[in-house]
Amino acid sequence: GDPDATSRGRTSVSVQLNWVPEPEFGGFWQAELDGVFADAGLKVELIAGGPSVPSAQLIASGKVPFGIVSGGELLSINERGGSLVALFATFQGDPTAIMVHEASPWKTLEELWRSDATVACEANLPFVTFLNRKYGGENLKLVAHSTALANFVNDPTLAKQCFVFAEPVTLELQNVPVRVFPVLESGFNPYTAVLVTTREHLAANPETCRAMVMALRRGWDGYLADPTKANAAMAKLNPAMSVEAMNLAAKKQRFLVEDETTRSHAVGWMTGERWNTLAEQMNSLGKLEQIPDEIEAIFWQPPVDDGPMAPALEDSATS
Amino acid sequence: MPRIAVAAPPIAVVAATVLLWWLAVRAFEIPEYLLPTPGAVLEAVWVERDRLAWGMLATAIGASGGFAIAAALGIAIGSILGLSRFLERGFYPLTLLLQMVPLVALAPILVVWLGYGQRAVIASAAIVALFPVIANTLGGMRSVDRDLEELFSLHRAGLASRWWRLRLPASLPSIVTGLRIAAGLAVIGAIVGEFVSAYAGDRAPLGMVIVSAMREYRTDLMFGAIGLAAIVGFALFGIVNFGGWLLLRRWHASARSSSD
Amino acid sequence: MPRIAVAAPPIAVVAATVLLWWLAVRAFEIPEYLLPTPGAVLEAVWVERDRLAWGMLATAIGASGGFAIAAALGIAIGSILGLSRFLERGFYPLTLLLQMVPLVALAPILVVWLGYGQRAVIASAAIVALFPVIANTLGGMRSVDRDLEELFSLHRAGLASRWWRLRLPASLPSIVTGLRIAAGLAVIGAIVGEFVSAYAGDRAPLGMVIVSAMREYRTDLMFGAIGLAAIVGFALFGIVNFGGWLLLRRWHASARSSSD
Amino acid sequence: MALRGLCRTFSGDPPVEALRSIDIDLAPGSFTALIGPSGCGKTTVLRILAGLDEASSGGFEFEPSRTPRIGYCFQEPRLLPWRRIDANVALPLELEGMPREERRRRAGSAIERVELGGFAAAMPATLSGGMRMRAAVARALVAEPQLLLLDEPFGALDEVTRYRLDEMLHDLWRRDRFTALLVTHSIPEAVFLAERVVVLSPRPGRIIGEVAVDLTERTPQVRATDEFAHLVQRVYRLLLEAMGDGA
Amino acid sequence: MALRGLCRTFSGDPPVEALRSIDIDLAPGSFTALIGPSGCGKTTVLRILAGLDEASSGGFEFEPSRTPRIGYCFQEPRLLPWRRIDANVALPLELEGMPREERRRRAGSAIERVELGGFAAAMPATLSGGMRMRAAVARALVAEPQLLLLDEPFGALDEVTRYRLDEMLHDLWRRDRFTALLVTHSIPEAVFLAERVVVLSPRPGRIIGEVAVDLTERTPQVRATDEFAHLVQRVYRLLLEAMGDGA
Ligand SMILES: Nc1ncnc2c1ncn2[C@@H]1O[C@H](COP(=O)(O)OP(=O)(O)OP(=O)(O)O)[C@@H](O)[C@H]1O
Ligand SMILES: Nc1ncnc2c1ncn2[C@@H]1O[C@H](COP(=O)(O)OP(=O)(O)OP(=O)(O)O)[C@@H](O)[C@H]1O
Ligand SMILES: [Mg+2]
Ligand SMILES: [Mg+2]
Repeated sequence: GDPDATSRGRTSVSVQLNWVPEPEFGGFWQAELDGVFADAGLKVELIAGGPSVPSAQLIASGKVPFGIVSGGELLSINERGGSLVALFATFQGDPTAIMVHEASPWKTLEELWRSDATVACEANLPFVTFLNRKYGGENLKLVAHSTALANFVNDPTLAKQCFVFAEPVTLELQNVPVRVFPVLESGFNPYTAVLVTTREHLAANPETCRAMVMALRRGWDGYLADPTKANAAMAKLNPAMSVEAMNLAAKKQRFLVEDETTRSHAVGWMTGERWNTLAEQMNSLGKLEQIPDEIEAIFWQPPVDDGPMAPALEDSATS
Repeated sequence: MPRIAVAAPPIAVVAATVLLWWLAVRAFEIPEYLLPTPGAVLEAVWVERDRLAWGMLATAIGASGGFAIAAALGIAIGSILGLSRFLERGFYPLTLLLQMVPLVALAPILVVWLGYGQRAVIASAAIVALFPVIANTLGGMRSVDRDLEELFSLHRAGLASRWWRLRLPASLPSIVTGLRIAAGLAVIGAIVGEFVSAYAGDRAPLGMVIVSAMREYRTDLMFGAIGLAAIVGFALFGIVNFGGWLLLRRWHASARSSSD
Repeated sequence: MPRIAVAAPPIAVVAATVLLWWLAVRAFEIPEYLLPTPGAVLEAVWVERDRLAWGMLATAIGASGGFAIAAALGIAIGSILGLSRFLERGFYPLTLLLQMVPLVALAPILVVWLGYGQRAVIASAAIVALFPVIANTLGGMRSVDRDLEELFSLHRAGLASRWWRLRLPASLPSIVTGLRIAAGLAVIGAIVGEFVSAYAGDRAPLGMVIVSAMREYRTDLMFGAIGLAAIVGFALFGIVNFGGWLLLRRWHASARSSSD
Repeated sequence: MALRGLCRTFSGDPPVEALRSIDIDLAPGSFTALIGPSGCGKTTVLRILAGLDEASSGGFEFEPSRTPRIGYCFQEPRLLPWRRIDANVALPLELEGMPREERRRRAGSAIERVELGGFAAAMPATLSGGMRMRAAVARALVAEPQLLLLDEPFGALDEVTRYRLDEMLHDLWRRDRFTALLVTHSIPEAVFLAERVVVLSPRPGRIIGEVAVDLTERTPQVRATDEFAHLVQRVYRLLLEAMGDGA
Repeated sequence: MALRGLCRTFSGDPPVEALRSIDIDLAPGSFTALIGPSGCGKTTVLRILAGLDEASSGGFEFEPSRTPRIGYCFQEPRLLPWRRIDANVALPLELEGMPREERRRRAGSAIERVELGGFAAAMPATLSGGMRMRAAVARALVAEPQLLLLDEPFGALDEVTRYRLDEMLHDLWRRDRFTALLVTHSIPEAVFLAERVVVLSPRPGRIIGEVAVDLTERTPQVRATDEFAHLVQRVYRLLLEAMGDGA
């Protein structure tokens, strides 16, 4: 860290996360701990979210300058009066998955989806409609999805929506063997955990946005190299998740964060092609009325070799 | 009072509210993902009418089932606690506990016991609506005129007779208030119960419609579904009011059609 | 009655409940992920005591703030609706509506207006707790002895004087019942408000602890947090009871230390 | 102030005709007693005079002056159960906005007057029936009303106390000369206090007759005089007659 | 049945000593009247006899037989406001488990007896004060009690109706020979009805004296006899004396 960062005056910004502190936000904590945010002239406040926290609306309405939403959410909310711009996509591969008990008969997602199983998931989410389109799913019984794991553990025939690095890890540590079917294998792979801001904020504070993205990239690089420091910090803030669980989760999510794209560009790198695919898929699923004309307009990212991070003081103050 | 005068005030107030809502959306340019216009809500309800009608039916069953259970159990428990200060002190806090446990936390247990679907929804509606009935029944029982109690003591009336002939009728005004509260709570209890324990699909209850509309930022559909759920609540509320009026109009001040 | 006799029944019942709980977990071999043992819950609370203490403080502030607002607003609104049947018919349903809109649906508007953290939590606690206070205040106002109203008419008492000297004291027993209900609802409203607007940091309120514990499969911690929230509710409930007793003991049947 | 052709029928099934064509003049400073069988409409007359009920037809004429300050002692005590006796008695003063000290003084002397000294701080529920009723009388007197309406104020008192309070009331009336209308079931009380006794028939109440009381002096001793006994007898006969043709 | 050395002090601040060392014998089939100043503890005696209150010291001795069936007419009507008059009157029968038809018949005749015929279907709130009180008397009489406790039952009635109901009560007592204890403020009523009039002192209530009433006949005409007037006078003097030394 930089001891007299505050005396030099840093731009205060806050980030609305969409869940409580856990490895999916590792880059943020790493950037904070390594002083990367400070170097970038940022004073970042991370605000935890939860299953019912209206993160997307808060960001879209300008209450917070930055936040985490999913790609699908970004497209939906923009169609209803929002103007969100994606800056950084944490996951190249969507961590959304369906888990079943190890002892259950289903060996693939397709098998499961064609069966008459009971699946606890957020019905009507694009991926569910996508799977229905692809595999039928007429016999499937969809039931309410809640954050609680108890029902899944108790019912060996239940399947449940999850994040590959979250619930399965928890269950593994509790010796409940599960099988996990990542949804992306079906061909539906939206950006998840996308850092966004509003178009207005981006236009008024391009330097702050740039500094934020650059810092986050470095944060993630550091976290991928060694997550233990950040995990320890996050575990302090999240009484329900142990450091071991965080370390395990960090390991599991790694292959979703890194791929050829990130290796050739940077962590969090997005392509217009991927956004376009998502928009088209959502449109054909009836979740989006029109595909945005200019797909580039919904995401913005500074080039990889954009020089050293510059202090963001010339931007109008944001908080 | 002519019938029109009974219906006019709520209709006028509802109309004024809708107008204010519409004006607010226009004036403050509230984006659709926060608050839709009344027109958009109506349109969404019309477009999705089939699905919403089924949803409303399911939610109505859940809410009224839960309401009925809460009413019966609440009056029974309140009456029993009213028998002695000892019972009251011991068990009243326990019944309060039930109200303070978030449904999401109870849901797994409910689902394990009752399975997904209507039964768990009815149970959660009942749990949420129970305490006000207990509290108001107990409040009523505790306020029974001591002089009338003496009349019954004098004739050595048994507990059951005293309850049926004295305490229950004397507590009715208070119980009706409790049931009014329970009517609204049963609806919200059913909706929240549906969030955590209902079946999705074509005939999904309104709670499911609300969550999925919420996830898609379809505020128009969401508020439409909430409005329909509220209609269920108003119907229950109306039934309570009418029943209370029938039982109380001949003798109690609260049911008189006052001079104003 | 000696002080010990007041405290004994609830303690006995709580002890019996905990014992039953423990026995049930043993006897039916209820797995921990559904229902932990009392011991496990206590241990989790002890291990996380620092964080939970801060969480409890935050939740207590949210719940009591919401409770205070609901109490003040509810008594005011109930009293105003009590002025005329016309107002009652027009606005009573509207106040009911507030109770029937799920908080998650209101959350975006609430949080966007009020910002993060405590203010939105207080608002949601108030919204959830408001209606029972209104309903019971109105019920009390409607039940004021007509004969006493006449006494005040005779002396041409103004509205304010009549309210302060007649209607409010006469409605107190009913209002206290409403506040009892509001005490529990304010806690659940605060918890749900925290689900919706939780603010980060190591001083996370209990609602956040509950949410993350749920996904992390820590039922022990979850029930511990719920228990602590319930203690906040009991404290509010106790304050209401004590206040009600102070105000009513000299004249109302409900506050007498009865013969049993 | 006067009532002219007052009728009152309570709607209901069947409707109850309580009063039929009542005419009463209440000259300022006069003391009138109203006597009649139970349920004949005496209370209803008082309520209409106080503006608490409305005539079905006919009605009343005021002097062109402002409406008078009324003291009303209802047939039941009607005390506020949450107030001590002194606060109950002081209520009319409180509603007038009188300062606390003055209020306390006056309430105290009204309480003394009805022989409730020592119970100023008691709650209504701890008093006997007769004591509660006396507190209600004190409340009716405390504000020095111009029109005093008393509905069987001393019905729950023993004869000795009753006589004493009758005398107290008479002295007060002599001093302040308020207009008074007293409903009572005690004919000697009516004769002792009133200048005029009006007798009503059974329901529907009509005026059967009046007895003018022209006692020169109203000391306790007057009760033992023949003149007094004679007046009591006249009222009693009128009442008997009324009940004879009504029942 | 008898009361021996009955004392009753109500706790409070200050405590109120209501009764001091009361002895009363209630022989089976006797009719006793209790007279005393307002607030002297008459109601308290009745409540203790009925088991609604407890003596602070002393107490009462029953005949070794079973506790009697009590009819109690409270000082206020105490009707259940949600019941019609007939259902209110029938309440004691209902609590005894009597079949509906029989109940209705008996309640009807009790209502007739207190001259409330025509108001059987009325709600209590629509009756006048005297009518409500009469309904309460009907309720006390309806179950043919063995011990009848009456607390100023006719205080709210006009004299003519009151005389008629006195006679009704006397006839009933002559017929059924229940044990009766009557609290009244009307000395003529006490003398007309009771075999013995007990006079209490002001609070704390002590027995000041008793007057045995040995009228041979109790027709309406007896009220006009000298013997009657003499008895009334004796009770009145006792009462005056009581109040003289108490107040
Ligand atoms: N609110 C009411 N509704 C219907 N009837 C009523 C109402 N109030 C009074 N009555 C009827 O009007 C008649 C006269 O009642 P009121 O109270 O004036 O009698 P009263 O002369 O005061 O009798 P009492 O001496 O018994 O008090 C009664 O028959 C009663 O039943
Ligand atoms: N519950 C109570 N608490 C305290 N004091 C009481 C209570 N009940 C009665 N008293 C007191 O006891 C005394 C006697 O009361 P009681 O009602 O027996 O009088 P009473 O002879 O019936 O008078 P009245 O003729 O006015 O009805 C009164 O001074 C009263 O203040
Ligand atoms: Mg009357
Ligand atoms: Mg008495």
